[in-house]
Amino acid sequence: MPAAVQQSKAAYDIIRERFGEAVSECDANPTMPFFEVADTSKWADIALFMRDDSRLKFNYMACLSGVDYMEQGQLGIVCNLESIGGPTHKIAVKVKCARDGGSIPSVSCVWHTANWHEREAYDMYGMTFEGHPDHRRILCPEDWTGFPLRKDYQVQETYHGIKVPY
Amino acid sequence: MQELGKADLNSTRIIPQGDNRVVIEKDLDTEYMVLSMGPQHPSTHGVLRLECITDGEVVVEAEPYLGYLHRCFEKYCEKVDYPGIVPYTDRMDYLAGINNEMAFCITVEKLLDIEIPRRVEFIRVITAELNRIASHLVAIGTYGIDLGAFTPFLFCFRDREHILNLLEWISGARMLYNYVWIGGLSYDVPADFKKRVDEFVTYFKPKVVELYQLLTTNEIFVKRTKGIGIMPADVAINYGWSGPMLRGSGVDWDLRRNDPYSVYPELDFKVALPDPKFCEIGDSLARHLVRAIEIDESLKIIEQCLDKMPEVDGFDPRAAIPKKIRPKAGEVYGRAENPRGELGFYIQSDGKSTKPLRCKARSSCFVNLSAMKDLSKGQLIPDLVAIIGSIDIVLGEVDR
Amino acid sequence: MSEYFSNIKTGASTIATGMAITLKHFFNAVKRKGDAGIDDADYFKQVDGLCTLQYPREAVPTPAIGRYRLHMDAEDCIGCSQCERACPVECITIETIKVTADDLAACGKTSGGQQKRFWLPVFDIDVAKCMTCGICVSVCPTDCLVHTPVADFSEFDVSNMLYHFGNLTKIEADAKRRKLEEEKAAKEKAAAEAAARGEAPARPAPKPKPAPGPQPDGGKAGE
Amino acid sequence: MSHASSLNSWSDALSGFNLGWFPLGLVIVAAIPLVFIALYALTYGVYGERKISAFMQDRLGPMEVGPWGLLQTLADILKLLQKEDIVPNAADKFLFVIGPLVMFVGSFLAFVVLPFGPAFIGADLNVGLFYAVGIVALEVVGILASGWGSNNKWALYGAVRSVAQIVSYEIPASIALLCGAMMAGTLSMQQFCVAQSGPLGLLHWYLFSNPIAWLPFIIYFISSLAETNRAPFDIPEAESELVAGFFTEYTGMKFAMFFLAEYGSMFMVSGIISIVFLGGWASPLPNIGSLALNDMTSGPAWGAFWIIMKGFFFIFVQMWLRWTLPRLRVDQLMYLCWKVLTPFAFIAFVLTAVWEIYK
Repeated sequence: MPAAVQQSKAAYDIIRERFGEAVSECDANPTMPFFEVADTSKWADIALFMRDDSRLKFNYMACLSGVDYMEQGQLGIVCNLESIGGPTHKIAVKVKCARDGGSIPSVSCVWHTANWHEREAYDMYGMTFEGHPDHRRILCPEDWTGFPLRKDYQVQETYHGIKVPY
Repeated sequence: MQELGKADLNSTRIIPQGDNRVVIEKDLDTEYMVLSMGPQHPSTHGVLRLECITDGEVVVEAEPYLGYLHRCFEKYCEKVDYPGIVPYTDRMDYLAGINNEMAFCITVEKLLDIEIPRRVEFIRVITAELNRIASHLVAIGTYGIDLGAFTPFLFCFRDREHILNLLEWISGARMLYNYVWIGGLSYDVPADFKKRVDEFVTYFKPKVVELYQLLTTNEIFVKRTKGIGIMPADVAINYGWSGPMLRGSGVDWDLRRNDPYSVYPELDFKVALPDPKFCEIGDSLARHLVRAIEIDESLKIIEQCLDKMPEVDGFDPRAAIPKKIRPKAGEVYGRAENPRGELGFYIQSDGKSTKPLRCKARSSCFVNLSAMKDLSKGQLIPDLVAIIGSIDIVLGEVDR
Repeated sequence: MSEYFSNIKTGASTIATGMAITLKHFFNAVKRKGDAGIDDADYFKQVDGLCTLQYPREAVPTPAIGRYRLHMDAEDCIGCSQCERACPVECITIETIKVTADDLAACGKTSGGQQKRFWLPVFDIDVAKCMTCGICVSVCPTDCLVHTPVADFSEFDVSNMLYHFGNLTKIEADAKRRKLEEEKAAKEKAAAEAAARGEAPARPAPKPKPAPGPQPDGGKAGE
Repeated sequence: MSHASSLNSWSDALSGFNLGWFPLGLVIVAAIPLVFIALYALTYGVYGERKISAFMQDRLGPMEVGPWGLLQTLADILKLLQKEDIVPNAADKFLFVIGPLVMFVGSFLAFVVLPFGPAFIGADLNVGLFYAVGIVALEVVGILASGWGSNNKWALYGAVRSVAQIVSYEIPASIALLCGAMMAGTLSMQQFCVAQSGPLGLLHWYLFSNPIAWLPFIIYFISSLAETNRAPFDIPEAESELVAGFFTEYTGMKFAMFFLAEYGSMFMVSGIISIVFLGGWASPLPNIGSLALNDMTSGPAWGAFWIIMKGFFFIFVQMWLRWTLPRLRVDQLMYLCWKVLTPFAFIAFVLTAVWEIYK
């Protein structure tokens, strides 16, 4: 197991110790070690713990990507976290919710980066982020119908009288 | 500046004077003015729209609106195979195409787990650093324009032209290169490449000095940027800032050193940090200075790479490219240090298809711009322009 | 107070430095860089002076490697359609007709000596859509598709940007198609007969045919 | 002074020429500088700015129309004439139309008192300098009218900035000019030139003959940049902040009027500064013994030549500054005016007074 993955595993163990069953097993693959948040409602707490715990200090959210797991009927986000000026570990966190009307707690108060990324994820996939301070679409127009990055997305025929599909 | 946010119509102020004399002041009836800055405004660097609520010349709040240049990059990625995505990455941050390609390619290479020839790595680094210089020249030049100095801009573009000519000579295209391929390069470099790049470095060094004298040290320029838009280091990290923006806040963080890729660990360069003698840490001038220092550092890197680059007879840069790029199932987050910060790609592969299941681009400008709302509070309109310029956004990357 | 005066002093001195630089450039304007391309040895020799050119009368030459207008050499195309599949923007449209056995000689060989097996009634490249990524060139097995260093090919009418490289006219294409169908029908008939007789299918005898005259249509690119 | 009046005899005679009741001569005298300035502003001002900026930026500049692009401005004017003259629906039509006119007229009114040589002067007012300084204020009205009348937020910002700027910079500018007036002991523009002309050429000019004159000279030069909205004080039209400032909404010929007015006032302030401190139409060449260079290069034609050359020189410096420097911020502009230029202008004023009394 490469050193980087071992570090991620160690960080995961700390989280596991604190939150127990709320987080799933760690997937210690060499390209992107990650764990899943089993209890979605605990995500904001886990995020805060990950940022503030002196052993973890995941103060930098590199990326937050929305993902559509169509087969499982779920939407999710993948957060890539690391620490600037702290330990050199990295870890990814996955949070999933139901495909229709699912919601994920917002972590934009923990990392400001998440603010726009969550808006983008909502814009593209349609999951809601509870407690998001500014829950709007960001890249698509406000009155766009549908969520473009869903696998079963059908583009609308016209938008304000403009033909959409090129 | 904070009271401005609270001031409303017919606000009264009670000012105690002396022991018991109280003066009640009534403000003139004022209203906030909503000023829509952009999407077509000279200093929003493209099609960004800032909805500014202004109190006279003071911006109470500026809310950015994006998406005017949204080109569905991520949706396209799910429709095109891996080599086909590379030209699309060029079009994200169109000022630093090779850096984008490199970020994408090293991400896919991580997933494929393949070995890259050493010469390829050196060529990649040289071209990427050339492109970084070109990109910073645009950043510095347009920053000059934002502050009203037009001449440095054209000097920057004159020198950028040489870099573009060099890169066209290497890759066949001037801006949208598609030069770095997954596992290799599209072409080997021309025969007297080393000599020509060396000539460029010799040519360029005095020009940089001239640029510093003309713009960076100019007292008006310093006065316009010093102390404007200060971002403390911890807030910058929390906002996810990266690249020159984060280093401008005094954080010693450079992916080329902290998360090394390619041959950067072998190279000797220093992470550009602003000097508190000349600027306040975290202000617009600090960010500008970081870019200026990075040009020097890039030149240093290029010189070292030219020395170390191995000469291989009959070198085929496409030799290591897999016949069919079909990564095994898995996920990866890879990134590289772009001129504007960390450009990351999150790629999900199902192991069956030659197209990614999900490809998310974490663009540096998008993240850097998200702090705009906080940075703009209580600034004057000219300072707002100075701040936008110092963020150095490329809307192609913000909207993707 | 000393700061006040030092501010004025630095202001004046830095402004003077800047003005000296611009004045130097002003007087250097008698020199011109010229239109040396990057291939020329003295490309970086002229350091000062005017650097712009009067396009289109003067232009910096594009290097030979330059990836601009797509050109297809129909003589060499074997109709494999790999470029069509590889193109990320779908700017290439290809239609092929299989060459009947008797036409193989008429269809000819590529310059590499490979037998061509497809007529190309349609080989259209929409260079207005093309993003010059060069992926099609890299997959082409016979190197018949190339990016030429012709950078300026603007048109007043966007439909002129659709370049036709097919080597058959419409009438010829129809003839070839009919011929192929006839051959196929004959084959099927023979196969059916053979199946009825329980024998192996015999190859249909080549039919006599007038000399074909497919004049390769170079399309617009040659103009 | 009889000497001066004889110099003016040519224009006096011309202005006395009446066609019936119509003062034709007077109109011609007034028109000469205007025609010159209009021609200059049309062709050489805009063209010169473009060429000078191009050369400073390693570019070629306009090259297409005519040899070396000499007719480029003409082509631009023709293009602007053909443009649709748009008045926005929501604009205050009267103010919108009157704005550029006021500005245009205001910038050219001051030419009345500019002496183009010993013989050419529109009106040799005894309060010429005072008039020239005062008439500049008319431009403010034009800018405010156009900015407010456009009903555009950027235009409004530009107009408000411009008014604040021009009104503030009047003060150091006027005080600096007053120093010149004290040296000459007159307000008449013609007398300024007369007082500074002499056999020693440029040694008679106040800038060189008076040890204090350089201070008001610099102060007036900086203030004049601000008064004509030139860089680094071009904040009313700061294109990177306010799109185009007070003329954001203008098209066609109205837009061109702003440009002509700007080049007109550039020449005007250059004229004023060369008259007050550099001797106006006085020749810079001295008489050296028997070689009477000064006498050879004086006279009506030479006078016009010298003042136009001096004007061009200052216009060149203005352009040179513009293409070198970044733009100041509004508050820095005011700082420079009230905390640097105005105190120094007062110091210069006092020093000049002391010098004039005790020299």
